[in-house]
Formats: sequence, structure tokens, C-alpha cells
Amino acid sequence: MSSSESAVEHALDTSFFQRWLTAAAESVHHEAARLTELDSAIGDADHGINMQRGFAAVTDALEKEPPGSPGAALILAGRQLISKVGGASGPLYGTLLRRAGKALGDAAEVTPRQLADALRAGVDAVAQLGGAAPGDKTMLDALLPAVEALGGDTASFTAAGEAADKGALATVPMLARKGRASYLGERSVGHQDPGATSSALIVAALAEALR
Amino acid sequence: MSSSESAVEHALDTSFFQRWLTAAAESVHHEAARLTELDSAIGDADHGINMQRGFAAVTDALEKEPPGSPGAALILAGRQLISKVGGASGPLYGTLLRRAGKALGDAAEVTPRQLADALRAGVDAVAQLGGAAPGDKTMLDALLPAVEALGGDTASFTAAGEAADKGALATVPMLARKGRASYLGERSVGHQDPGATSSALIVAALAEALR
Amino acid sequence: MKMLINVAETVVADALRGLAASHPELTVDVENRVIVRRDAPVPDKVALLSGGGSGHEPLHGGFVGVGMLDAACPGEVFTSPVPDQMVRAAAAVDSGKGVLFVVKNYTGDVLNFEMAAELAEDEGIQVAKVLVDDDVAVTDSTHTAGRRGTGATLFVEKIAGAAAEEGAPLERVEAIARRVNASSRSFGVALSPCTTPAKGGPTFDLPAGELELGVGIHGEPGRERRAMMTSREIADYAVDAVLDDLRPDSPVLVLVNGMGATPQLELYGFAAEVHRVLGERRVTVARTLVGNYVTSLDMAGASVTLCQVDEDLLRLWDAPVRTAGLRWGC
Amino acid sequence: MKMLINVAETVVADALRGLAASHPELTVDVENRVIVRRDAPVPDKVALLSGGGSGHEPLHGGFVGVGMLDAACPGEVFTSPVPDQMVRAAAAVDSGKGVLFVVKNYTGDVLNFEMAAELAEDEGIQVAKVLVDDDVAVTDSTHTAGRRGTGATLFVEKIAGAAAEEGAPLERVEAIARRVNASSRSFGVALSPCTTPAKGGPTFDLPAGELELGVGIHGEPGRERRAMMTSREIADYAVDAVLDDLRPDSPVLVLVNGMGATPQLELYGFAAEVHRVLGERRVTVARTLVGNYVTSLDMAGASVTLCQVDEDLLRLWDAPVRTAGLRWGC
Ligand SMILES: Nc1ncnc2c1ncn2[C@@H]1O[C@H](COP(=O)(O)OP(=O)(O)O)[C@@H](O)[C@H]1O
Ligand SMILES: Nc1ncnc2c1ncn2[C@@H]1O[C@H](COP(=O)(O)OP(=O)(O)O)[C@@H](O)[C@H]1O
Ligand SMILES: [Mg+2]
Ligand SMILES: [Mg+2]
Ligand SMILES: [Mg+2]
Ligand SMILES: [Mg+2]
Repeated sequence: MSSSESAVEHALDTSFFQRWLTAAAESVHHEAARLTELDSAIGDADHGINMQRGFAAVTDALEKEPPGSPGAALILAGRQLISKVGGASGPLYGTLLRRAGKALGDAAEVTPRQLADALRAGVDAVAQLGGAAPGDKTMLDALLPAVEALGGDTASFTAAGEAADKGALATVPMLARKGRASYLGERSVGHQDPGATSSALIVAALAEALR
Repeated sequence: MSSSESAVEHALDTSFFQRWLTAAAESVHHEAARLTELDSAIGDADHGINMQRGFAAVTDALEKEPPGSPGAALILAGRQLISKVGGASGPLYGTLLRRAGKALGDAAEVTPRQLADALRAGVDAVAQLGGAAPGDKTMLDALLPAVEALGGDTASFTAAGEAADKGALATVPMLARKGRASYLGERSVGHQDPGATSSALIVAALAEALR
Repeated sequence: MKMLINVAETVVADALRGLAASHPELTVDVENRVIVRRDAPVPDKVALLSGGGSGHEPLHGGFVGVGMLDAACPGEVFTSPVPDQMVRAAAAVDSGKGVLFVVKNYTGDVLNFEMAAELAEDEGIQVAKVLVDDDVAVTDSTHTAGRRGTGATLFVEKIAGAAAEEGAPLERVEAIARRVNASSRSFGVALSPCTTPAKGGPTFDLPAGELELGVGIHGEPGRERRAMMTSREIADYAVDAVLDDLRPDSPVLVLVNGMGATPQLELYGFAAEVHRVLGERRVTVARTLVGNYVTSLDMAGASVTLCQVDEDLLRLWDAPVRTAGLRWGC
Repeated sequence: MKMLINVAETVVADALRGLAASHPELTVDVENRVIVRRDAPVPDKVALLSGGGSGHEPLHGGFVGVGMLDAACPGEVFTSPVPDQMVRAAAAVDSGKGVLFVVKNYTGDVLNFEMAAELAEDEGIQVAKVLVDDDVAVTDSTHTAGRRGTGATLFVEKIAGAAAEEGAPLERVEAIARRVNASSRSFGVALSPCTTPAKGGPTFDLPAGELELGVGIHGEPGRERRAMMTSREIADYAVDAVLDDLRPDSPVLVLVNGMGATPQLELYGFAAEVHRVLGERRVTVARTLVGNYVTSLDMAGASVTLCQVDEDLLRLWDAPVRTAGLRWGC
């Protein structure tokens, strides 16, 4: 998509949000084994299956009770994640989406800037709920660079995906200070954080949803 | 040892019995791992350790309370086996030796023929106690040929050892009908019986004790 | 294979020391390997005595206490105890009303308990014996050592123990024990072999993707090896094997027994399938017990035992019991 | 790795069906994953509610019953339950006197129980929470997720449950639960990793001849890997790790806990060594519990938990309890 096109597509409607969440669900489904493998190294080997279960419920719910607005879509998805995932990632991702959804209100269409601000609010809520700081080797290390990279146009979606990816990769040398991986102390170093990895998948799905 | 020598050595004294039991104990000790391995295939992987524990108690007791006669030596050994081995082999070998010891009475010396008869009585007691018949894949399949081969002179000790060995080997194709191996049904075929194997060791020790 | 032990030679003595330290209500003679109710001999009570190879815990030492066994004699791992132990234990628990020996049907146990019974009778103790032989995986014929004793041992010890606690005389306690055994059948499967401390490795090889049907509790392979089955299929197979031999026309006690290393999560899932089959076969369940009770060291797998009961046996099953391994009502 | 299951997806539901079939004294909502005392809500009684990932059985479902928990919410294997479960369970057990949530300190459990508490309070249920964090293998600092909750959970649930059964109000039940947690410390070792149904293989690699010191109960590796140690050495290490953090000046409750696949024979041998060290360190033991209580599927290994008690706590520990996994006095 060229940047001239993106100008007219700046309004993101409910179906964009449905495409985003569906793309995220597919991506999580395909990468589930890898996520579990990463969680097996420094966690309890369930992150892939947790995310897969949660996002399957999200796509199910989107079909069964199609949301009437972008905000409603995110709130619905967030509620599904809270109700179906369990673990640390369920409440955190659930809060991220619910909080972002609330920020969008009931507008029928939102701008990339509004989405960026909403996600920023969601990520802040994750930080507050989980008490993690950047560098603690959590999903925040992918989510924070992603919302930094989000701008006023949809072109920034690709940049956000790349930033999240880089952020996830950057967790490898980190010493975990939050979540299950923190129990390992020094032994957590050298492994990529599963939550940061799934965050990168979800952020990358933003750009896919533009197609 | 030549057969001319053996004629004068026909009288077997208490020290011969001590040497026999000590030689048997050494042999069992050296072959313990093999006996356990055989028992692992068709039993519960303890025959070697059982026999080792029992015969260690026998040599201990022979040292601590030196017996006054061949009969006393066998009774002492039999009692030790009953008190220390447990399992199927403890009462069976214990009965074999006690019964044979009783048959010898309190004579200070016995002839090879008397020993042969005593052991025959012991083996009969084993058959009665355990209810096994020849061909059931038990220690009897080594013990019976051994007592058959025992004759009026010490030269027959070697023959008895060979017969016991052959008998033990002949248990390989048998289908177990007594003891733990019988639980395996057809799967017991193709394995040598551990008790027949230890019997062969004990019988072979007779000839060693002549030296 | 790693084990939480000091050396193989002392595993039984070490466990007895731990039992003594953890259960002040037991008198444990570590040297002579005898576990006795602290209040033994209980005046005017028939005593129950059992024993067998170690490695099946909580059987039997974990079943010593009010309403069950008065004494247990642990042998070496998978090796029956020696007569000296049983004679010593019988003397410690006999109140003058006699002692019932509960013996699992293995040649070693049978022979050692028989010798012990003779010796104890020589000392003026009245002895009765019950042989437990519930494992339908083994053909019961005069051409074999007969069926093995496995899960039914728990039912025999609990129910006969309750009768003794109520004051029943030796003949009645013995008759009840025989009745429980005659009304019980078991079938077991192994998903992995066990590791004996002395051997230090698995007692048999079981390839990935296969299981042993009809295993005993001494690390011996089973009657048959098959490609891995689901919990549902195993329950069908095991329960049907039991019901082939026992056709209950009254409710049953169900023991869904873990072999040692099967997680409780799996065991309860298996219990669900066992209940499903029993329902399909129109067998009524009176009580269910799920857990590791008659184990085989670290073997993975499970067994099913059914025991047909009437009201009398059920009342005795429900009677209070207070042991390290089984406890209710007090 | 073979498992006694149907398919990985249904292990938790299958186990709940088995629990329901085996324990008529429980109400088990298989679909919504809630286990409740059949007589709940018990009039005028504070209710105790716990939950966590599955795979630790008998924790928590096996501890539902008289004198312990009123409800348990099992999550997927090693995954904390979702708030919906706790809200539903709280509504089922609240008599109006309030509900105490017993939460093991894992990020997932903490967050899900927090959300559940908010939702339950919205529905007019009074909720208090106690966080269990007894594992000394994890440094307790603001720069970590804090110490994990392991063996002390059993002590908290039993003792606070007894207080609730006696009629203590919510604040007192909560205060007692906090006191038990503050008085408890644990340390665990693994001789083998565990196998989760979803993964179907070991959660970490542990070479032959090595063990993990300071493991948790979710298949995560420990703080340190060492060459295999004897039972004696492990007891020294584990008890000293606990005593470094907890210096008891009154008697202790001791939990010698199996991780799931360690045979009871080994576990009692380990208990002997634990008692030996405690004796050498002049710590008085009030009670000992040995068994598989807070497990990690089929992991081989053990943990030691000490809980310092005064007369009041000891009386509550001894009070009757009637659950599938822990029972005495009734
Ligand atoms: N306190 C926290 N703040 C932010 N993210 C966290 C926190 N704790 C854990 N996470 C994230 O959650 C991921 C693990 O999720 P998951 O495996 O589904 O849950 P659990 O750890 O309960 O098994 C971690 O990789 C990490 O990114
Ligand atoms: N009924 C029997 N008669 C004769 N020998 C028997 C009988 N039962 C078992 N045995 C012998 O005992 C041997 C096993 O001894 P052992 O392993 O020490 O005892 P267990 O079988 O109790 O573990 C078998 O190999 C067999 O030779
Ligand atoms: Mg995880
Ligand atoms: Mg054997
Ligand atoms: Mg044996
Ligand atoms: Mg988890």
C-alpha cells in the first residue's frame, strides 16, 4: 500500500478491527508451538496454548456477537482473553485491549492517531497492572517500542510491527525481573521472552489487517 | 585330583562343609549381578541380591559359631538362609540345607554317598515345599539332575556340577509354571531360570571344596 | 536412574526411620523390620498381621493402626520378609485371641508366612491365614503359581481389620477376609517400568508408544504388550477383564490405584473412564477410592480393583480407620 | 512420553468428571470448572476459596471439604484459573460472612484473583485475600515477582479452614491465614522434569547424574543445577535453606512433600533425613506429614515446608478435616 492511498484509508472502521484481531489469532495459532517452546525454556510451557485458546475465543465471539464499533470490538476481545486465557498473559492482554477499547468510546470509525493513543493507554494499564518496567523481560519490552512507533498514519503500523519485533529480540540478553522467568535469576538470560514474542505477533497483525 | 587320591578322601569332615559353603558364597557373590539380571527378565530383579545377602550371613555365622559337625554346618546355613533371604529362594534353599543337615545327623565325618542321600532328601523337601515338578523352570531343574549325578565318590561332585549346569541351561526353552516367572506365561520362554542358575553355582562349589 | 536415597542397601531401613519419626502412633523396630500399633497388643482383640516386599507403600506399613493392621513386616524391595519378622510381630500383637496373617499370593510370601505360622504356633500363638489372589491377569490353575495378590489386599486388610476392631473372633475375622478376597478382582497396566534401587535401572524395557497389559506390582512385565491406548480404552480393557471373572450382583467398592508415578490428575481422569464403563455394564458403585495405595516404586500406570459388597461388608468398609495411609471416621 | 489420558485437551475436564464420580460429598461443575462442598454455603461460616493451575493435585480440589476449603477453581495445567471461575465459586459458597481467597504468589494467579475479587465485590460479596509466598529458593524483593507459593498453601488452607469451621469471622480467618504464611518456608528439589500433556515431553532437560535445586512446581528449572546428591545431602541443603530464612523458636509442622513421581519408600527415607537435620539444628517437630500433596505432575523430587506454630495454630491443625486429599478426626 502506497502512502498516497493510506491517506484516504486513515479512517479505521469496525471491520478493520475484526481483521486485525482475526489476523492476530491466525498468527498466534501458527506460532503457538514456538511460543510454548520459548515458555518451556524460562516459564511453564503454556504460553502458546494459552494464547491460542484465548484468541480462538476472540474470533468465535467476534462471529457470534459482531461488535458495533472499534471500541466494542476491543472490549469484547479483551473480555474473552480475561475469561479464557488464565495465567499472567490473560489478564494483561485482556486489560490491554479492554483499556484501549474504552479509550476509543463508541465511535464508528477511528483515526490511526486515535488507535495509537488508545493502545498507549492500554499499554500503560498493562504496566500498572503487572508492575513491570522496561527491561524486565516481559511483553512490555515489545509493546512499549510498538506504541512509540505508532503515528498518525497507517504506514506506521509496519514500523510498529518492526519495533515490537526488535523489542522482543532485545529481551534475549535481559535478566527477567517479573513473571515466572524471574524465578530463574541468571538462568533467564539468553532466552527470548514468550510474552514479548506474542506481543510482536499481535502488533504485526495491524499492518496485515490493512490489506 | 586323581581318582586314586579321592579314595582316601572319601570321608568328608566339617571343614569340607565349611569350604563348600564358603565356595558357594564366593561364587554367588561374584555372579550376583548376573543372577539379578536373569531375574530381571522373568522375575523381579532381586535373586542375585537375595542370594548374596543370604550367603554372606552363612559365612558370617560359620565364622562366629563354628559348627561341630557336617550336619550342624548345613543346618546352620539353612537357618541363616531362611532368616536372611526372604523371597521364594530363601525358604527353598533354607529347607534344602536344613533337611540335608538333619539327614546327616551329628556324625563328625560323612561319606560322599551319605552326602548324596542327604542332598536327595533336601531336594525332595524343596519339591514338596514349593510344589514344583521337573520342567516347571525352577531351581529343581538344576538340583534334580545334580543329585542324580552324585554317587559314592567325590569324583561325582564334578559330574553333579556339570549336570546342574546342563539342567540350568535346559530351563531356557521351558515355560515357567511355578514362581514369579509363571505370571509371564509364554513370555517366560527363552530365558534361563535364575534359581536354576544359582543352584548350579552351589552344586559346582562341591568340587571346588575338595581342593 | 536417579533416586532420592542414600545407598541402595539402606533404603528400607531409612524409610522405616522416617516412618518412626513421622508417626508417633507407631512403634517401629528398624533393626528387626517390624511396624506395630503403639497400643498393641490391644486387649481381647484379634490381631491382623501382614507384610511383603517393600516398594509397594503405603502397603503394608501405611495400613497399620486402628481399624486395620496391628503389625506389618516389610521385606527388602520386592522381596518377601523372613519368618523371624512375622514371629516377632505376632508375639508383639497377640492379645491371646489369635493373629490373622494376610498373605499376598506370591511363592516367596506364601512360603515365608507358612514357616512363620509354624514357628508362631510353636510359641503358643493361634494363627489363621488368608491368601489374597485377585489379579485376573494371571490364570488361576494348578499349573501356575496362581493369581497374584494386588489391590484386593487393601480391601481385605481394611474390612477384616474393622471386624477385628469390633471384637469379632478369629474364625469370623478369617472368614470375612476370605469373603472379601473371593469377592475381589484386579487388573493392572504399566506405562513405564519401575526402577529398583538395587538394579538402579528399569526392570524391563518398554518402548515408547507401547504399554504392558496385565502387569503385577514387582516390576515384572505383563501378559501382553500393545500399542499405547487411551485412558478410555484402558478402562474398557481393565474393567472388562475384571468383570469377565467377577459378575457382581450387588454394589462394588472401586479402587482406582496408581502404580506410583502416575499423576493424580491422570488417575482421576482414568477414574472417570472406569466409572463410565461400570455404568455401561450396569454395575453399581458403592464407594470409590482413588490414589497410590498398592504401588510399584516409580512405575507409571494404574490398576482397577472391584470388590462386591453386601451391607455388612460395606458397613465394615465405612468403619473408622486411622493409619498413615488410609484414614477416616477418627 | 506416555500418559494415562485421552487427549491433552480434555485432561482437566476428565479429572473433574472422575472427581465428581468418586466423591459424592463434592459438587463438581465440570463445564465451569468449579469444585464446591456439597453442603455449601455453610450457614454463618466464612468460606475459603482457592485455585490455581491444574497438575498440583491433590492441591486444591482435593482439599475441598469440612474444615478446609469451601471451593476450588482449577485452571488448565499449570495455568491459573480465570476470574469467571472464582466469581461463580464465591457466589456458590458465600453465606454472607464473606470469602477468603487463598492465592499462591504467581503473577497469573495474583492478577486473575484480583480481577475476580473486584467482580465478586461488585456482586456484594465481601472478599479478603491472602497471598502464599513461602518458597525460599526465590529472592523476595521488589525487583522480582516475589517468592512463589508452594507447600505452605496446604498449611494455610488447613489451619485457616479450621478457624472458619469454628466460626471465626473473616478478619480473624484472614489474619490466621497470613500468620501461617508468614510462619512457613519451603524449599524443593527435582530429580527429573515433569511432562505436561500439552507439550507431551519433559519441560526441561536434566542430564543423568544431575539434580535441580530450588525448583518450583510448574516444571520450571530451579535456581541451580548440581551433581546428584544423596538424600542426606539434599535434606541438609533444603532444611538449611529454609532455616536461613525462618528461625523457629517454637515447634514446627513439617511437610515432606513428594513432587508426584517419587516413591513413598524414598519419601519416607528423605523424611528420616529431614528429621535428622532438624534434630541437629535443635528444631522441635510438632507434627509431620509425608506424601504427595503439592505436586508437579510426574516430576520426581521432593520439597520440605516448615511452619512454626503456637498452641492455637497447632490446635487448628489438629482439628477435624474431611477432604479427598487430607482427612482426620471425622
Ligand atoms: N508482571 C508482568 N508484567 C508484564 N508482563 C508479564 C508479567 N508477568 C508475566 N508477563 C508476561 O507473560 C508472559 C507469560 O505468559 P503465560 O505463559 O501465558 O502465563 P504464565 O506465566 O502464568 O504461565 C511472559 O512471557 C511475560 O511476557
Ligand atoms: N515353587 C517353586 N519351587 C521351586 N523353586 C521355585 C519355586 N518358585 C520359585 N522358585 C525358584 O526361585 C527363584 C526366584 O528366587 P528369588 O528371585 O530369590 O525369589 P522371588 O521370586 O520371591 O523374588 C526362581 O528362579 C525359581 O528357580
Ligand atoms: Mg506460561
Ligand atoms: Mg526374584
Ligand atoms: Mg523377590
Ligand atoms: Mg502458566
